[in-house]
Amino acid sequence: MPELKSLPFTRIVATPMALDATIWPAEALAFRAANDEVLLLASSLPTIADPHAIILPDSGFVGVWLSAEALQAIFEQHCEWALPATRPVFVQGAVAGIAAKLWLEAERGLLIVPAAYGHDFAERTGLA
Amino acid sequence: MNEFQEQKINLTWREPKRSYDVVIVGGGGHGLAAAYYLATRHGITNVAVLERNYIGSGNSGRNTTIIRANYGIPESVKFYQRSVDLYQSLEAETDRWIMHKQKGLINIAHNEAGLRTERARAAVNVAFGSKTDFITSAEVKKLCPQIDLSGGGEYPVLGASYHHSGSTARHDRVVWAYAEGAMRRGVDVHQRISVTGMLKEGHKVTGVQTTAGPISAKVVMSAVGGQVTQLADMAGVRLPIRSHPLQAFVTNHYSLSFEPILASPALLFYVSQTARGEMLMGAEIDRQPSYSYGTGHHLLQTTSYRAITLLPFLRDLRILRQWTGVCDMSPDYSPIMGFTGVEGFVITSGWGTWGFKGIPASGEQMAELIATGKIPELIAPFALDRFARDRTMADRGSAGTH
Amino acid sequence: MSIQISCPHCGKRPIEEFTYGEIPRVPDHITDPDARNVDRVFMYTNPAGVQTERWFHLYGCRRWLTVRRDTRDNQMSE
Amino acid sequence: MPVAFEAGDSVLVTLQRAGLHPNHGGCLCAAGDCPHCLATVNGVAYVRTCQTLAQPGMIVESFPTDDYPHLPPNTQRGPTVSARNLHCDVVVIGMGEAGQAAAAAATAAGKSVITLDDKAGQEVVGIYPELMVVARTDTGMLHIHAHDEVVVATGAAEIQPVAPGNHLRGIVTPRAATHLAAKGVALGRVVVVESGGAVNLSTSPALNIVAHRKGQVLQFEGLDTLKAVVIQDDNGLSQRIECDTAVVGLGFTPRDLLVRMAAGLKVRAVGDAAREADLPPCPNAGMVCSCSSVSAADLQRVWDQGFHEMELVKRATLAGTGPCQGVVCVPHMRSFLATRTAAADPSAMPDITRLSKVQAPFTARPVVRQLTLGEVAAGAHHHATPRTGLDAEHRRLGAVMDRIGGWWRPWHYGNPLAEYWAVREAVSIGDVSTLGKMIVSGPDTLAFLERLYPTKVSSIAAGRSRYVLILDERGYVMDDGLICKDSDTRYTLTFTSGGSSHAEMWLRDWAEGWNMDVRILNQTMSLGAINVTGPLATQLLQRAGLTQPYKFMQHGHASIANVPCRVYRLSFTGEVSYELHHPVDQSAKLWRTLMTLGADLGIRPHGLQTLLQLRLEKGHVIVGQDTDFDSTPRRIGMEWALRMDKVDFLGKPAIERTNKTVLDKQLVGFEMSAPATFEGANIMYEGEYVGYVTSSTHSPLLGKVVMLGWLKLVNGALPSEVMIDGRLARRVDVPFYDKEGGRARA
Repeated sequence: MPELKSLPFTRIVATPMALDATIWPAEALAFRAANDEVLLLASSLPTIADPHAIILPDSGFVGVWLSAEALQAIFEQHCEWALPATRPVFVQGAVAGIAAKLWLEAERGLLIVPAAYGHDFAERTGLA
Repeated sequence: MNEFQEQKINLTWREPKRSYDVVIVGGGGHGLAAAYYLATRHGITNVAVLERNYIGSGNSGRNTTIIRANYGIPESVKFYQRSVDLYQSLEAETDRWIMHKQKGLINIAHNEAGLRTERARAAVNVAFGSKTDFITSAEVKKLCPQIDLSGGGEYPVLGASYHHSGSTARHDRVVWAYAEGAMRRGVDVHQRISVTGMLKEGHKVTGVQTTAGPISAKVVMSAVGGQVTQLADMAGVRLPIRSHPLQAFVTNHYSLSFEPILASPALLFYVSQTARGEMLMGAEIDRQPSYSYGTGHHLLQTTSYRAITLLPFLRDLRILRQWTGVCDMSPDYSPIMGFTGVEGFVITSGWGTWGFKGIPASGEQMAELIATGKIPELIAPFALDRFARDRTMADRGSAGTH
Repeated sequence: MSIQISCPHCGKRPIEEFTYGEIPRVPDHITDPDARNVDRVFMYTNPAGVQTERWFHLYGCRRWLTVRRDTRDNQMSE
Repeated sequence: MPVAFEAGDSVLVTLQRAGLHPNHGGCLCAAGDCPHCLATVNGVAYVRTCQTLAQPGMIVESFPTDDYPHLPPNTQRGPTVSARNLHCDVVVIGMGEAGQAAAAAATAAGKSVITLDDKAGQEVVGIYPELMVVARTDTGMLHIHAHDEVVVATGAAEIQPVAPGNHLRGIVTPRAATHLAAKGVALGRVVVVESGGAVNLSTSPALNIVAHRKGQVLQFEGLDTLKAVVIQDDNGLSQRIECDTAVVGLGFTPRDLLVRMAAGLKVRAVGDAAREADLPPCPNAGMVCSCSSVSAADLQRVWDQGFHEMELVKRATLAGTGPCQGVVCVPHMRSFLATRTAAADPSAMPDITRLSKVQAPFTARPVVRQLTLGEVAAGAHHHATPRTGLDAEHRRLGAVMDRIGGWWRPWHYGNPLAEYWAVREAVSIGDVSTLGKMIVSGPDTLAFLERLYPTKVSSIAAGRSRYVLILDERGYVMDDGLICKDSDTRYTLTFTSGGSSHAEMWLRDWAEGWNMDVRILNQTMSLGAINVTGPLATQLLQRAGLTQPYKFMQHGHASIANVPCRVYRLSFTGEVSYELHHPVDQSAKLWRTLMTLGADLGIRPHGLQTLLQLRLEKGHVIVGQDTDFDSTPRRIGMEWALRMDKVDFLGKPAIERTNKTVLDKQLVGFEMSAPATFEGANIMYEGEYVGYVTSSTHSPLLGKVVMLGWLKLVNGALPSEVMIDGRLARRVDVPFYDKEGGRARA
C-alpha cells in the first residue's frame, strides 16, 4: 500500500500579481492554493516580485502519488464534490472529511493533506 | 385506536373581535401558555392568540420534547427548574394527559474538559434546587446498558452528569392543554391570521394590523418563533437574534427499553425513546441563519454516525422521518423575556433550542409581567437590555442542543 | 451533499467546507456611540430574504468570500 | 419454519405461496406503498417484504402482536455499508414507461443519465438541495449528484379500501392480484370490486374470479382470514359474496412524496407520478391508518373535538406517522375532512373533481424509503482531531492522550508528580506544537496589528516578544498569545491551541475589512514546537547547540540538535523556558535528542495536566477555562494589558462602554488547605452563591490548594474569605508562586 510521505514544499505568500508574473522552474509543481499563495515543489526557488513575500520551506503536508484508478476509488467513496474533467489540474476540498489538495495528471495524481491529519486520512481512505 | 390518540381535548374556535386587552402573536406553546396563565392566574380573559398557521405548527411541533433544568448558570437553573416543576403538575392542573415522563438525562463527558463541565454543571444545579449528580462511567452503564463505553474506540465515556428530573412530554399535547385551558376560560385562539403590522400611537404599540383586519390591544406580546425579528421590527425594536434551522429525526417504533435521555455535548448528539417507541435523535443547529424548513442529508448521515458510535444497537434501526425547526439564537444562548423599551410591546424570544422546556415558566412569568406591569424576579435577568447593560447571561450549560 | 457555495478560487463545494461570517450593519438613526456599539456587536438584521454574508473556505483555499443568500430557501445569488 | 422459494421471488411472494401473510393481515399492494407486508428480515424490523428478494437462509419474523419489535442487540461498530458518490446531468427515478421515455429523451439530448428503479433494488430515500439523490441498495448507499434535473417517474399508488374488516388476510389491490397470480400464488375464489377505480384482471387467466361488481365494500367478513365481502352497488342494494380473496379498485394517488419534499429544486414529475389524486369515498367505518391503528371513528371523534386541519388531525390521531408515512391513510383523511367541512359549511362543498378545495396532504419529509442508521451513516466521519508531529512519540512513551483544545495532546505520562518536580527542579520538555503560529508581512503590518491588538505594538523592538490579550469587538477576551517582531514589516503572532483554528479567519477577516496591504501565512500545522522548561533548561540547550544567550521575551533563530529552530525565551511554567519552533517533520528527532542529552539532568516530558498545574501556581489565565463569554479585561483583572490611550483597537469602543457600568464580578485567586476541590465547585459567602472555581490544584511546592475562580462583588467589594466545598478559602493575589518572577528571568 502506498503511504503518505512528507512533501518538501516551499510555501509562498505574495501579491497575486507577483505570483502571476513568476516564471516557475522547469519541472516544478506550483500549486496555486489561493490567489496570493503557492505551494511549490521544486529544487530551486524563482524570484518573486514582491519585497514583502513570505517564502518559507514547509514540511506541514504529506502526500502520496496514486494511479488514476486508485484515486477514482477514493473519490467515489469519500468525495462529494465533482472533480473537473481537465488534466492536469489542481483542486482543493474535503475528501473523507479532511481538507485535501489534489494534483491530477492524466494517468496519476498527487493527494495531499496536512500532516496533522495524515493519520486519520490514511485510516479513512484505506491508505493505512 | 391507539392508546396515544387524543381523547379529551375540546378546541373551541370563535370569530375574532376588533379589540382585546392582550393580543399574543404566535399560537405555539409560549403564546398559549401565557394566555392560559393570564386567564387562570390573573383572571384576564379578554385575550386573543393569533396564529398564522395552525396552533403548534412552529417549533412547538418541531422539537425533541425534552424537559430539563441542568443549565450552567444560577439564573437559568432557577428559571428552568420552575418550568420543570410546572410541567410535573401540568397534567393534574389541566386534567389533560401530556404524556409527561421523568427519564433522567445523562450528559456524557469524553475528555478532561467535558469532565470539568459536567462536574461544574452538577454543582451549580444542586446549589439552585435542581437535582444533578456527577456519575462515573460504570454508573452510566447501569443507567444505559446499551451504551458502548469505549465510544467505538473513538469517544470513550469518562463520566457524566445525571440530571434526575430530565423528562419528556408530548409536544402537541402541551400546546393543546394550554390552548383548551385558555379557550375554556374565554380566551380566543385564531388560526390562519397573520400579523402584517403594528397599530401605533407615536412609539407606543396599540394593536396589530392583521390579514383579518386591525385588532387593537392594550398590550401586544410577541411569542413568535422563527420570524420574531421581522415582528419586532414592526414595533421598532432591534433584536440580538439570529434564526438557525435545527434538524432532528426519528426511527420506527420499537418496544420500550431505552430509559434515559442520553446526550453527548462533544459529539453534538442526543437521543431518547418516545412513549410510542421511536428513537428520537437530534444534533446541532445549522451554522448559517435560515428560515428554511428543508432537511439535509448531511445531518442525517453524520448524526447517525455519531449515534452508532455510542449506541451500536441503533445501527439496525430504520429511520422513519426527519424534520426541521427554526431556532432564534441569542448571543449569550439565553432567552430574552420582558419589556422591550417600546410601550405596549413585550416579548418572549431567543428560545434557541430550549423553547419547549421553557414553555410553562415563560408563560407563567410573562403573564405575571403583563398582569402586574412589573418584571418578575425570576425573569428579570433575561431582559433585552442586558446586552446594553453588560449583564449578558452566557450559559455554557445551554450550549447543548436539546 | 447539501447546500453548495461557489468559492471563486476553488469552485462549488458543500457548505460543510465553509465557516459562516456576517457583516454587521447598524442603522443610521442610532447615533449615540455606546448605542451604536451595542447594536453593532449584538443586534442582527436577521432578514427573511436576501442577505450579504461572508464564508471562509476552511477546507480549500482558506480565504473569505462574499455571497448573497436568500435565508428563506438558501438560494445563492453571487 | 423453512419456506421454499424460486429465484427472483420477493419475500412477500414466498410467504404468500406458503399461505402466510407477513404481518397478520391487511390489504397487500405488492408495490412498496403500504405497510401491510412489513416484517423483520435478518434482524432488521420494518422491511418491506414485497421489495426484498428472498435469499437462502433469510430469517423472516412477523411483528409481535402485542408490542413493537424489540430493539436489536447489535454491538458491532460503524456503518454497515459504504457509500458511492456519482455525478451526472439527469437522474431518472422509476423505470416504467414514463421513466424510460424521460431517460431516452435526456440521453438523446446528449445528457449523462443515471436511472434508479425499485425493481432493480434501488430505493430512493430523498432528494436534497443541490439535486442530491440518495438511494439505498442492498450493497450500499448511492449519493447521486445531478447537475441538470431529477425526473420522478415513480408512478402512482393504489388506494386501499377502508371498511370494517379491512385488517383481514385476503384483501389485495388489483396490481397485487395480478402480480401474485403471475407468480402462481393461489388466491382461491376471487371477488373483484370496482369502487371508483377500473379493475382489469383479464391478463391473469389463472384467477378464479367468482364475481366482479361495481360498488362499495360495506364489510370484509372473517375472523383472521377473509370469508366473504358485503358489497353495496350504486343503487344501494347490498350483496354478500363468499370468497378467499377480495380485489378492490379505488383509483390511484400519485407517488409524489419525492417531488413534494424537493420544492424549489429542479425536480420534475412525469407519468402517473404527476397525475391528480383520486379521492375515495368518505370513510365511515374501518381502519384508516393501520400503522397507527386509526379508525374512521377516531377521525370523527377528533373532528368533533375541534381538530379540523390535516396536520392537527394527524397529530391528534397519529394517523400518517407510521412506516408508510401516510400513503394509505392520506387519501381517506382528505376525503373525510372535505366531506365534514362541506357538511359544516355548505358553501365549502368540495367538488371532487377539483381537488384544490380539498386540504393538501401533509408536508412530505424525508425519508421516503426507510433505511437503517447503519446504512445512512455510510461515508460519514467524526470531526477529525489533528495530531502533532510528536503524537506517535507520546503514545510510545505511554502517555494518556486526550482531546484538548481541538488536538490530541498528552495529558500525562503516568507520573504527573514527577513531571511537576522535573520542571520545578531540573528540566522538562513539553509538546506545544498546537499553538497557533501566524506570520504577517507587508507595508501595512504595523498599522494592521496596532488596530487589531490592545497593546502598543510599535513599542515592541525587533527580536522581542510581548504577551497580549486578544479581544473581540464586544470587548471580551477571545484569546491570548504573543506578538513577536521580526522586522518593521514582519511579525510572528502566536495564539493558544484552542484559539489557533480561529486565528487565521480572524486575521484575514480584519485585514480584508480594513483593506490592509499584508500577506498572512498560517504555520500552525507546519511547525512543531517544544517547550524546554526548568532551571536547567539553558544548560540542556547549550548541550544541544545553543550558542548565544537569550534574554527573557527575546527570540531568534538557532540550530538545536541540528534542527533549524526559531527560539522563543519566555515562561508559562514560571521557570526558565524556551519554545523551539521547528519543521514539523523533525519534531521526533529534536524531542529524542533533547531527551538523550538531558538524561543525566533528570529530564522528563510533562503533559498538559502538569502544565496546567504549573501555570496555575503562576496565576496564568487559560482562556476558555478561566474566562467566560463575557470576560472583559477588567473582569479578569488584566486591564494592564490595554493601552486605552491608543486611538483605536479592536474592542476599544466596547471597553469604553462597559467600563461605565458597575463592576459585578472578577476572576481572582484563592488559597485553602488540602485537598484540592474540583474545578467548577461553588463559591459561597454568607450562605449565598457568589461564584465558582475555574481552576484548582494542590501545589506540591507550596503545600496548599491554589485556585482561580469567579467572585461576585458583595455590597461593592470582593469578599476576602469564602467557603469552597464547605471549607474556608482565602482570596489572595496572584501569582501564588515566585511573585517577583525572578525564576523565569534567571
